[in-house]
Amino acid sequence: MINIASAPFDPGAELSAFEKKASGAGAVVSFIGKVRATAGEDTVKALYLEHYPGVTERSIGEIESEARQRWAIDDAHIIHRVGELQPGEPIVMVCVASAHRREAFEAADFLMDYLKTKAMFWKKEVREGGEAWIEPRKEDYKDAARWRGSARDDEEE
Amino acid sequence: MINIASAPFDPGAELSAFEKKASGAGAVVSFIGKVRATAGEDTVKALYLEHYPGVTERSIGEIESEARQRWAIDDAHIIHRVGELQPGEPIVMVCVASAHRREAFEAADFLMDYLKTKAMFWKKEVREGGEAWIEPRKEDYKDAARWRGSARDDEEE
Amino acid sequence: MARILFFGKLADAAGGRSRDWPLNEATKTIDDLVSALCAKEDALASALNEKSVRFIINEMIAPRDAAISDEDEIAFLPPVSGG
Amino acid sequence: MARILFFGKLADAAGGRSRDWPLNEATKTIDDLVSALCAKEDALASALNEKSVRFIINEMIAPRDAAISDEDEIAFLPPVSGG
Repeated sequence: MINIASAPFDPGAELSAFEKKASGAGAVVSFIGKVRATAGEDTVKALYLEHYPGVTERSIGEIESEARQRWAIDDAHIIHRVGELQPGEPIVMVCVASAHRREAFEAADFLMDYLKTKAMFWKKEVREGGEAWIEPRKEDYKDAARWRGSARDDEEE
Repeated sequence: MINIASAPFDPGAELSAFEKKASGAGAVVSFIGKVRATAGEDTVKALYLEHYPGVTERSIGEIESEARQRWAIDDAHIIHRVGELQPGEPIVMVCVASAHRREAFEAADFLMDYLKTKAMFWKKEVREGGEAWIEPRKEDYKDAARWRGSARDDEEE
Repeated sequence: MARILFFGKLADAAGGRSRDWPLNEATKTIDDLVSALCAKEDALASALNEKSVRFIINEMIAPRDAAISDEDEIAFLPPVSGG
Repeated sequence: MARILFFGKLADAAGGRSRDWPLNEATKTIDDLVSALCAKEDALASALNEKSVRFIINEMIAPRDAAISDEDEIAFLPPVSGG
Protein backbone atom coordinates (compact mmCIF):
# COMPACT_ATOMS: atom_id res chain seq x y z
CA MET A 1 0.00 0.00 0.00
CA ILE A 2 1.22 3.48 -0.86
CA ASN A 3 -0.18 6.43 1.04
CA ILE A 4 0.66 10.08 0.38
CA ALA A 5 -0.63 11.71 3.55
CA SER A 6 -1.35 15.41 3.88
CA ALA A 7 -2.06 15.13 7.63
CA PRO A 8 0.01 13.66 10.48
CA PHE A 9 -0.14 9.87 10.85
CA ASP A 10 0.32 7.62 13.87
CA PRO A 11 3.25 5.17 13.35
CA GLY A 12 2.11 2.86 16.15
CA ALA A 13 -1.38 2.52 14.68
CA GLU A 14 0.07 1.98 11.20
CA LEU A 15 2.38 -0.76 12.49
CA SER A 16 -0.48 -2.44 14.36
CA ALA A 17 -2.66 -2.53 11.27
CA PHE A 18 0.23 -3.73 9.10
CA GLU A 19 1.46 -6.50 11.35
CA LYS A 20 -2.07 -7.82 11.90
CA LYS A 21 -2.63 -7.96 8.15
CA ALA A 22 0.74 -9.69 7.67
CA SER A 23 0.17 -12.13 10.51
CA GLY A 24 1.60 -15.06 8.53
CA ALA A 25 5.01 -13.41 8.12
CA GLY A 26 7.80 -14.30 10.53
CA ALA A 27 9.51 -10.91 10.30
CA VAL A 28 8.28 -7.33 10.18
CA VAL A 29 10.66 -4.38 9.85
CA SER A 30 9.53 -0.79 10.08
CA PHE A 31 11.36 2.47 9.53
CA ILE A 32 10.18 5.91 10.63
CA GLY A 33 11.92 9.08 9.48
CA LYS A 34 11.15 12.22 11.45
CA VAL A 35 11.61 15.95 11.00
CA ARG A 36 14.80 16.96 12.74
CA ALA A 37 14.74 19.93 15.10
CA THR A 38 18.13 21.36 14.14
CA ALA A 39 20.13 21.97 10.96
CA GLY A 40 23.73 22.50 11.91
CA GLU A 41 23.67 25.39 14.38
CA ASP A 42 20.26 26.55 13.18
CA THR A 43 16.80 25.69 14.55
CA VAL A 44 14.28 24.08 12.24
CA LYS A 45 10.82 25.65 12.51
CA ALA A 46 9.06 23.53 9.89
CA LEU A 47 9.57 21.25 6.92
CA TYR A 48 7.57 21.73 3.76
CA LEU A 49 7.14 18.72 1.45
CA GLU A 50 5.87 18.92 -2.09
CA HIS A 51 4.98 16.15 -4.54
CA TYR A 52 3.68 15.71 -8.08
CA PRO A 53 0.27 14.04 -7.64
CA GLY A 54 -0.03 10.88 -9.72
CA VAL A 55 3.61 10.90 -10.83
CA THR A 56 4.94 10.63 -7.27
CA GLU A 57 2.65 7.69 -6.47
CA ARG A 58 3.84 5.97 -9.64
CA SER A 59 7.51 6.59 -8.82
CA ILE A 60 6.99 4.96 -5.41
CA GLY A 61 5.08 2.09 -7.01
CA GLU A 62 8.08 1.41 -9.24
CA ILE A 63 10.42 1.44 -6.24
CA GLU A 64 8.15 -1.02 -4.41
CA SER A 65 7.98 -3.28 -7.48
CA GLU A 66 11.75 -3.36 -7.67
CA ALA A 67 11.93 -4.35 -4.00
CA ARG A 68 9.40 -7.13 -4.61
CA GLN A 69 11.49 -8.44 -7.50
CA ARG A 70 14.61 -8.51 -5.36
CA TRP A 71 13.26 -9.94 -2.11
CA ALA A 72 10.54 -12.39 -1.09
CA ILE A 73 8.26 -9.81 0.50
CA ASP A 74 4.87 -10.80 1.89
CA ASP A 75 3.63 -7.24 2.17
CA ALA A 76 4.91 -3.66 2.12
CA HIS A 77 3.40 -0.39 3.26
CA ILE A 78 4.81 3.04 2.44
CA ILE A 79 3.41 6.24 3.96
CA HIS A 80 4.91 9.59 3.02
CA ARG A 81 3.83 12.98 4.31
CA VAL A 82 3.39 16.08 2.19
CA GLY A 83 2.55 19.62 3.22
CA GLU A 84 3.88 21.43 6.26
CA LEU A 85 5.43 19.34 9.04
CA GLN A 86 6.62 20.26 12.53
CA PRO A 87 9.91 19.08 14.08
CA GLY A 88 9.51 15.57 15.54
CA GLU A 89 6.66 14.65 13.21
CA PRO A 90 7.03 11.49 11.11
CA ILE A 91 7.82 12.23 7.45
CA VAL A 92 7.94 8.70 6.16
CA MET A 93 7.17 5.19 7.35
CA VAL A 94 8.07 1.97 5.59
CA CYS A 95 6.83 -1.43 6.81
CA VAL A 96 7.99 -4.70 5.26
CA ALA A 97 6.82 -8.22 6.13
CA SER A 98 8.70 -11.31 5.06
CA ALA A 99 9.25 -14.92 6.08
CA HIS A 100 12.82 -14.19 7.26
CA ARG A 101 14.40 -11.19 8.90
CA ARG A 102 17.24 -10.73 6.39
CA GLU A 103 14.83 -10.09 3.52
CA ALA A 104 12.69 -7.76 5.64
CA PHE A 105 15.70 -5.71 6.82
CA GLU A 106 17.25 -5.44 3.36
CA ALA A 107 14.00 -4.56 1.60
CA ALA A 108 13.16 -1.83 4.15
CA ASP A 109 16.71 -0.48 3.90
CA PHE A 110 16.50 -0.48 0.09
CA LEU A 111 13.07 1.19 0.07
CA MET A 112 14.35 4.01 2.26
CA ASP A 113 17.50 4.55 0.18
CA TYR A 114 15.38 4.78 -2.97
CA LEU A 115 12.67 6.94 -1.38
CA LYS A 116 15.42 9.35 -0.32
CA THR A 117 16.96 9.65 -3.77
CA LYS A 118 14.41 8.56 -6.41
CA ALA A 119 10.85 9.20 -5.20
CA MET A 120 9.37 12.46 -6.46
CA PHE A 121 9.35 14.70 -3.41
CA TRP A 122 10.89 18.07 -2.81
CA LYS A 123 11.46 19.42 0.65
CA LYS A 124 12.22 22.81 2.08
CA GLU A 125 13.48 23.39 5.57
CA VAL A 126 12.17 26.54 7.21
CA ARG A 127 14.88 27.56 9.68
CA GLU A 128 15.24 30.45 12.08
CA GLY A 129 17.97 31.70 9.75
CA GLY A 130 15.99 31.32 6.51
CA GLU A 131 14.65 28.70 4.12
CA ALA A 132 16.57 26.02 2.22
CA TRP A 133 15.57 23.37 -0.28
CA ILE A 134 17.11 20.07 0.80
CA GLU A 135 18.81 17.74 -1.64
CA PRO A 136 20.05 14.24 -0.81
CA ARG A 137 23.45 14.11 0.88
CA LYS A 138 26.41 12.38 -0.77
CA GLU A 139 25.85 9.54 1.70
CA ASP A 140 22.27 9.13 0.48
CA TYR A 141 23.40 8.68 -3.12
CA LYS A 142 26.16 6.32 -1.95
CA ASP A 143 23.64 4.30 0.09
CA ALA A 144 21.31 4.02 -2.90
CA ALA A 145 24.21 2.93 -5.12
CA ARG A 146 24.85 -0.08 -2.83
CA TRP A 147 21.85 -1.85 -4.37
CA ARG A 148 22.86 -1.41 -7.99
CA GLY A 149 22.61 -4.83 -9.58
CA SER A 150 23.86 -6.88 -6.66
CA ALA A 151 20.66 -8.31 -5.20
CA ARG A 152 19.22 -9.09 -8.59
CA ASP A 153 22.45 -10.88 -9.55
CA ASP A 154 22.10 -13.01 -6.43
CA GLU A 155 18.61 -13.98 -7.47
CA GLU A 156 19.77 -15.18 -10.85
CA GLU A 157 22.35 -17.57 -9.42
CA MET B 1 14.99 -0.77 28.10
CA ILE B 2 14.97 -4.54 28.30
CA ASN B 3 11.70 -6.32 28.93
CA ILE B 4 11.27 -10.07 29.37
CA ALA B 5 7.53 -10.44 28.92
CA SER B 6 5.55 -13.46 30.06
CA ALA B 7 2.33 -12.18 28.45
CA PRO B 8 1.58 -11.06 24.88
CA PHE B 9 2.62 -7.49 24.01
CA ASP B 10 1.27 -5.02 21.46
CA PRO B 11 3.98 -3.98 18.95
CA GLY B 12 2.05 -0.90 17.80
CA ALA B 13 1.68 0.40 21.34
CA GLU B 14 5.36 -0.33 22.06
CA LEU B 15 6.46 1.54 18.94
CA SER B 16 4.21 4.50 19.81
CA ALA B 17 5.68 4.77 23.30
CA PHE B 18 9.22 4.35 21.98
CA GLU B 19 9.05 6.87 19.17
CA LYS B 20 7.40 9.47 21.41
CA LYS B 21 10.18 9.05 23.96
CA ALA B 22 12.82 9.27 21.19
CA SER B 23 11.18 12.26 19.53
CA GLY B 24 14.51 13.99 18.93
CA ALA B 25 15.87 11.15 16.79
CA GLY B 26 15.61 11.41 13.01
CA ALA B 27 15.35 7.66 12.44
CA VAL B 28 13.52 4.84 14.22
CA VAL B 29 13.84 1.22 13.10
CA SER B 30 11.77 -1.57 14.59
CA PHE B 31 11.87 -5.31 14.10
CA ILE B 32 9.16 -7.77 15.11
CA GLY B 33 9.73 -11.52 15.01
CA LYS B 34 6.63 -13.70 15.12
CA VAL B 35 5.82 -17.34 15.77
CA ARG B 36 5.57 -19.09 12.44
CA ALA B 37 2.55 -21.29 11.73
CA THR B 38 4.39 -24.03 9.87
CA ALA B 39 7.63 -25.96 10.22
CA GLY B 40 8.39 -27.60 6.90
CA GLU B 41 5.32 -29.69 6.14
CA ASP B 42 4.24 -29.72 9.76
CA THR B 43 1.82 -27.39 11.57
CA VAL B 44 3.07 -25.44 14.57
CA LYS B 45 0.63 -25.53 17.50
CA ALA B 46 2.68 -23.47 19.96
CA LEU B 47 6.14 -22.19 20.78
CA TYR B 48 7.55 -22.51 24.28
CA LEU B 49 10.29 -20.09 25.32
CA GLU B 50 12.44 -20.52 28.38
CA HIS B 51 15.00 -18.15 29.93
CA TYR B 52 17.38 -17.98 32.89
CA PRO B 53 16.03 -15.12 35.03
CA GLY B 54 18.73 -12.56 35.81
CA VAL B 55 21.32 -14.16 33.56
CA THR B 56 19.21 -13.69 30.41
CA GLU B 57 18.57 -10.01 31.17
CA ARG B 58 22.30 -9.51 31.69
CA SER B 59 23.16 -11.28 28.43
CA ILE B 60 20.79 -8.94 26.57
CA GLY B 61 22.23 -5.95 28.42
CA GLU B 62 25.68 -6.89 27.17
CA ILE B 63 24.40 -7.18 23.60
CA GLU B 64 22.77 -3.75 23.87
CA SER B 65 25.98 -2.25 25.31
CA GLU B 66 27.94 -3.62 22.40
CA ALA B 67 25.45 -2.03 19.96
CA ARG B 68 25.77 1.30 21.77
CA GLN B 69 29.57 1.13 21.49
CA ARG B 70 29.38 0.46 17.77
CA TRP B 71 26.68 2.90 16.70
CA ALA B 72 25.47 6.33 17.80
CA ILE B 73 22.16 5.15 19.23
CA ASP B 74 19.81 7.60 20.96
CA ASP B 75 17.68 4.87 22.49
CA ALA B 76 16.99 1.15 22.23
CA HIS B 77 14.16 -1.02 23.44
CA ILE B 78 14.22 -4.82 23.47
CA ILE B 79 11.15 -6.89 24.36
CA HIS B 80 11.36 -10.68 24.38
CA ARG B 81 8.56 -13.08 25.18
CA VAL B 82 8.90 -16.16 27.37
CA GLY B 83 6.36 -18.85 28.16
CA GLU B 84 3.91 -20.39 25.73
CA LEU B 85 3.19 -18.50 22.50
CA GLN B 86 0.63 -19.08 19.76
CA PRO B 87 1.39 -18.92 16.01
CA GLY B 88 1.33 -15.30 14.78
CA GLU B 89 2.18 -13.87 18.22
CA PRO B 90 5.21 -11.57 18.48
CA ILE B 91 8.23 -13.27 20.07
CA VAL B 92 10.62 -10.36 20.00
CA MET B 93 10.61 -6.67 19.23
CA VAL B 94 13.64 -4.44 18.86
CA CYS B 95 13.34 -0.64 18.48
CA VAL B 96 16.33 1.59 17.78
CA ALA B 97 16.38 5.38 17.51
CA SER B 98 19.29 7.27 15.99
CA ALA B 99 20.08 10.54 14.24
CA HIS B 100 20.56 8.79 10.89
CA ARG B 101 18.90 5.81 9.28
CA ARG B 102 22.07 3.84 8.53
CA GLU B 103 22.99 3.60 12.22
CA ALA B 104 19.41 2.69 13.19
CA PHE B 105 19.13 -0.04 10.54
CA GLU B 106 22.53 -1.55 11.32
CA ALA B 107 22.06 -1.49 15.08
CA ALA B 108 18.62 -3.16 14.85
CA ASP B 109 19.99 -5.74 12.44
CA PHE B 110 22.94 -6.43 14.77
CA LEU B 111 20.71 -6.67 17.85
CA MET B 112 18.51 -9.26 16.15
CA ASP B 113 21.47 -11.35 14.93
CA TYR B 114 22.89 -11.39 18.45
CA LEU B 115 19.53 -12.03 20.15
CA LYS B 116 19.12 -15.02 17.83
CA THR B 117 22.49 -16.55 18.62
CA LYS B 118 23.78 -15.15 21.94
CA ALA B 119 20.89 -14.17 24.22
CA MET B 120 19.98 -16.83 26.76
CA PHE B 121 16.71 -18.25 25.51
CA TRP B 122 15.72 -21.77 24.61
CA LYS B 123 12.73 -22.49 22.47
CA LYS B 124 10.69 -25.55 21.73
CA GLU B 125 8.27 -25.86 18.85
CA VAL B 126 5.17 -27.91 19.61
CA ARG B 127 4.12 -29.34 16.26
CA GLU B 128 1.29 -31.61 15.17
CA GLY B 129 3.99 -34.21 14.58
CA GLY B 130 5.77 -33.80 17.93
CA GLU B 131 8.01 -31.40 19.82
CA ALA B 132 11.44 -30.07 18.82
CA TRP B 133 13.95 -27.78 20.52
CA ILE B 134 15.04 -25.16 18.00
CA GLU B 135 18.66 -24.15 17.57
CA PRO B 136 19.89 -21.27 15.41
CA ARG B 137 20.19 -22.10 11.70
CA LYS B 138 23.56 -21.95 9.95
CA GLU B 139 22.37 -18.67 8.39
CA ASP B 140 21.82 -17.21 11.87
CA TYR B 141 25.40 -17.95 12.93
CA LYS B 142 26.64 -16.60 9.59
CA ASP B 143 24.56 -13.43 10.03
CA ALA B 144 25.94 -12.91 13.54
CA ALA B 145 29.51 -13.43 12.27
CA ARG B 146 29.09 -10.48 9.86
CA TRP B 147 29.56 -8.07 12.77
CA ARG B 148 32.74 -9.57 14.12
CA GLY B 149 35.16 -6.68 14.49
CA SER B 150 34.19 -4.75 11.39
CA ALA B 151 31.98 -1.97 12.75
CA ARG B 152 34.30 -1.30 15.65
CA ASP B 153 37.25 -1.08 13.24
CA ASP B 154 35.36 1.52 11.22
CA GLU B 155 34.85 3.56 14.34
CA GLU B 156 38.54 3.66 15.10
CA GLU B 157 39.40 5.12 11.70
CA MET C 1 -1.77 26.70 -24.22
CA ALA C 2 0.72 24.36 -22.59
CA ARG C 3 0.55 23.91 -18.83
CA ILE C 4 3.91 24.35 -17.17
CA LEU C 5 4.63 23.08 -13.65
CA PHE C 6 7.61 24.05 -11.51
CA PHE C 7 8.58 22.01 -8.45
CA GLY C 8 10.74 22.70 -5.43
CA LYS C 9 13.28 25.48 -5.83
CA LEU C 10 12.26 25.95 -9.47
CA ALA C 11 8.87 27.23 -8.30
CA ASP C 12 10.70 29.79 -6.16
CA ALA C 13 12.78 30.85 -9.18
CA ALA C 14 9.68 31.03 -11.39
CA GLY C 15 7.71 32.94 -8.77
CA GLY C 16 4.91 30.38 -8.89
CA ARG C 17 4.15 26.67 -9.15
CA SER C 18 2.48 26.76 -12.56
CA ARG C 19 1.79 28.92 -15.55
CA ASP C 20 -0.03 28.60 -18.85
CA TRP C 21 2.17 29.34 -21.82
CA PRO C 22 1.25 29.58 -25.49
CA LEU C 23 3.58 27.52 -27.67
CA ASN C 24 4.50 28.68 -31.15
CA GLU C 25 6.84 27.94 -34.08
CA ALA C 26 9.84 28.82 -31.91
CA THR C 27 8.91 26.46 -29.03
CA LYS C 28 8.73 22.97 -30.46
CA THR C 29 10.88 21.18 -27.86
CA ILE C 30 11.54 21.45 -24.14
CA ASP C 31 14.87 23.01 -25.02
CA ASP C 32 13.07 25.73 -26.98
CA LEU C 33 10.67 26.28 -24.10
CA VAL C 34 13.53 26.66 -21.64
CA SER C 35 15.08 29.30 -23.92
CA ALA C 36 11.79 31.15 -24.22
CA LEU C 37 11.18 31.09 -20.47
CA CYS C 38 14.74 32.13 -19.73
CA ALA C 39 14.77 35.04 -22.17
CA LYS C 40 12.65 37.06 -19.78
CA GLU C 41 13.81 35.91 -16.36
CA ASP C 42 17.41 35.69 -15.19
CA ALA C 43 16.71 33.81 -11.93
CA LEU C 44 14.68 31.21 -13.79
CA ALA C 45 17.32 30.98 -16.52
CA SER C 46 20.09 29.89 -14.20
CA ALA C 47 17.77 27.53 -12.28
CA LEU C 48 16.37 25.80 -15.39
CA ASN C 49 19.79 25.41 -16.97
CA GLU C 50 21.21 23.43 -14.06
CA LYS C 51 22.29 20.01 -15.29
CA SER C 52 20.32 18.27 -12.54
CA VAL C 53 16.94 19.53 -13.81
CA ARG C 54 14.70 16.83 -15.30
CA PHE C 55 11.66 17.16 -17.53
CA ILE C 56 8.27 15.49 -17.59
CA ILE C 57 5.76 15.70 -20.43
CA ASN C 58 2.26 14.47 -19.60
CA GLU C 59 3.53 12.58 -16.54
CA MET C 60 6.35 10.80 -18.43
CA ILE C 61 10.05 11.55 -18.03
CA ALA C 62 11.26 13.15 -21.28
CA PRO C 63 14.64 14.25 -22.70
CA ARG C 64 15.47 17.90 -23.26
CA ASP C 65 14.94 17.60 -27.02
CA ALA C 66 11.48 16.02 -26.70
CA ALA C 67 8.75 17.58 -28.84
CA ILE C 68 6.01 19.52 -27.07
CA SER C 69 2.68 20.90 -28.17
CA ASP C 70 -0.20 22.93 -26.84
CA GLU C 71 -2.38 20.94 -24.41
CA ASP C 72 0.76 19.25 -22.96
CA GLU C 73 1.54 19.38 -19.27
CA ILE C 74 5.26 20.05 -18.98
CA ALA C 75 6.96 19.79 -15.60
CA PHE C 76 10.41 20.96 -14.52
CA LEU C 77 11.91 18.95 -11.67
CA PRO C 78 14.93 19.82 -9.52
CA PRO C 79 16.71 16.94 -7.72
CA VAL C 80 14.20 14.94 -5.68
CA SER C 81 14.57 14.44 -1.95
CA GLY C 82 12.11 12.27 -0.08
CA GLY C 83 12.12 10.62 3.31
CA MET D 1 23.63 -29.16 48.63
CA ALA D 2 24.36 -27.62 45.24
CA ARG D 3 21.44 -26.40 43.14
CA ILE D 4 21.56 -27.72 39.59
CA LEU D 5 19.56 -26.14 36.76
CA PHE D 6 18.89 -27.70 33.38
CA PHE D 7 17.67 -25.59 30.45
CA GLY D 8 16.01 -26.43 27.14
CA LYS D 9 16.52 -29.95 25.90
CA LEU D 10 18.78 -30.74 28.89
CA ALA D 11 15.75 -30.39 31.18
CA ASP D 12 13.96 -32.97 29.02
CA ALA D 13 16.98 -35.29 29.30
CA ALA D 14 17.20 -34.76 33.06
CA GLY D 15 13.48 -35.22 33.54
CA GLY D 16 13.19 -31.88 35.32
CA ARG D 17 14.41 -28.31 35.32
CA SER D 18 16.30 -28.47 38.62
CA ARG D 19 17.58 -30.75 41.30
CA ASP D 20 19.48 -30.45 44.55
CA TRP D 21 22.62 -32.52 44.63
CA PRO D 22 25.04 -33.13 47.50
CA LEU D 23 28.65 -32.55 46.47
CA ASN D 24 31.41 -34.66 47.95
CA GLU D 25 35.13 -35.44 47.61
CA ALA D 26 34.50 -36.90 44.15
CA THR D 27 32.63 -33.87 42.79
CA LYS D 28 34.98 -30.89 43.02
CA THR D 29 34.57 -29.57 39.48
CA ILE D 30 31.83 -29.31 36.89
CA ASP D 31 33.52 -32.13 35.05
CA ASP D 32 33.24 -34.33 38.15
CA LEU D 33 29.59 -33.36 38.54
CA VAL D 34 28.85 -34.29 34.91
CA SER D 35 30.43 -37.68 35.51
CA ALA D 36 28.43 -38.20 38.69
CA LEU D 37 25.15 -37.19 37.04
CA CYS D 38 25.87 -39.29 33.97
CA ALA D 39 26.77 -42.41 35.92
CA LYS D 40 23.12 -42.97 36.68
CA GLU D 41 21.33 -41.70 33.59
CA ASP D 42 22.17 -42.61 29.99
CA ALA D 43 19.94 -39.99 28.33
CA LEU D 44 21.41 -37.26 30.48
CA ALA D 45 24.94 -38.57 29.89
CA SER D 46 24.80 -38.15 26.12
CA ALA D 47 23.03 -34.77 26.40
CA LEU D 48 25.50 -33.30 28.92
CA ASN D 49 28.53 -34.55 27.01
CA GLU D 50 27.61 -32.67 23.83
CA LYS D 51 30.37 -30.24 22.97
CA SER D 52 27.89 -27.37 22.66
CA VAL D 53 26.84 -27.53 26.33
CA ARG D 54 27.98 -24.55 28.41
CA PHE D 55 28.18 -24.15 32.17
CA ILE D 56 27.24 -21.38 34.57
CA ILE D 57 28.25 -21.20 38.23
CA ASN D 58 26.38 -18.62 40.30
CA GLU D 59 25.22 -16.78 37.19
CA MET D 60 28.73 -16.58 35.64
CA ILE D 61 29.89 -18.55 32.60
CA ALA D 62 32.47 -21.11 33.79
CA PRO D 63 34.81 -23.63 32.13
CA ARG D 64 34.30 -27.36 32.53
CA ASP D 65 37.15 -27.65 35.02
CA ALA D 66 35.84 -24.88 37.28
CA ALA D 67 35.68 -25.69 40.98
CA ILE D 68 32.24 -26.07 42.56
CA SER D 69 31.05 -26.32 46.12
CA ASP D 70 27.85 -26.82 48.08
CA GLU D 71 25.61 -23.71 48.04
CA ASP D 72 26.58 -23.08 44.39
CA GLU D 73 23.95 -22.75 41.68
CA ILE D 74 25.23 -24.70 38.69
CA ALA D 75 23.43 -24.40 35.35
CA PHE D 76 23.78 -26.54 32.23
CA LEU D 77 22.96 -24.70 28.99
CA PRO D 78 22.35 -26.19 25.56
CA PRO D 79 22.81 -23.86 22.53
CA VAL D 80 20.73 -20.72 22.98
CA SER D 81 18.11 -19.66 20.48
CA GLY D 82 16.25 -16.40 20.92
CA GLY D 83 14.13 -14.23 18.67
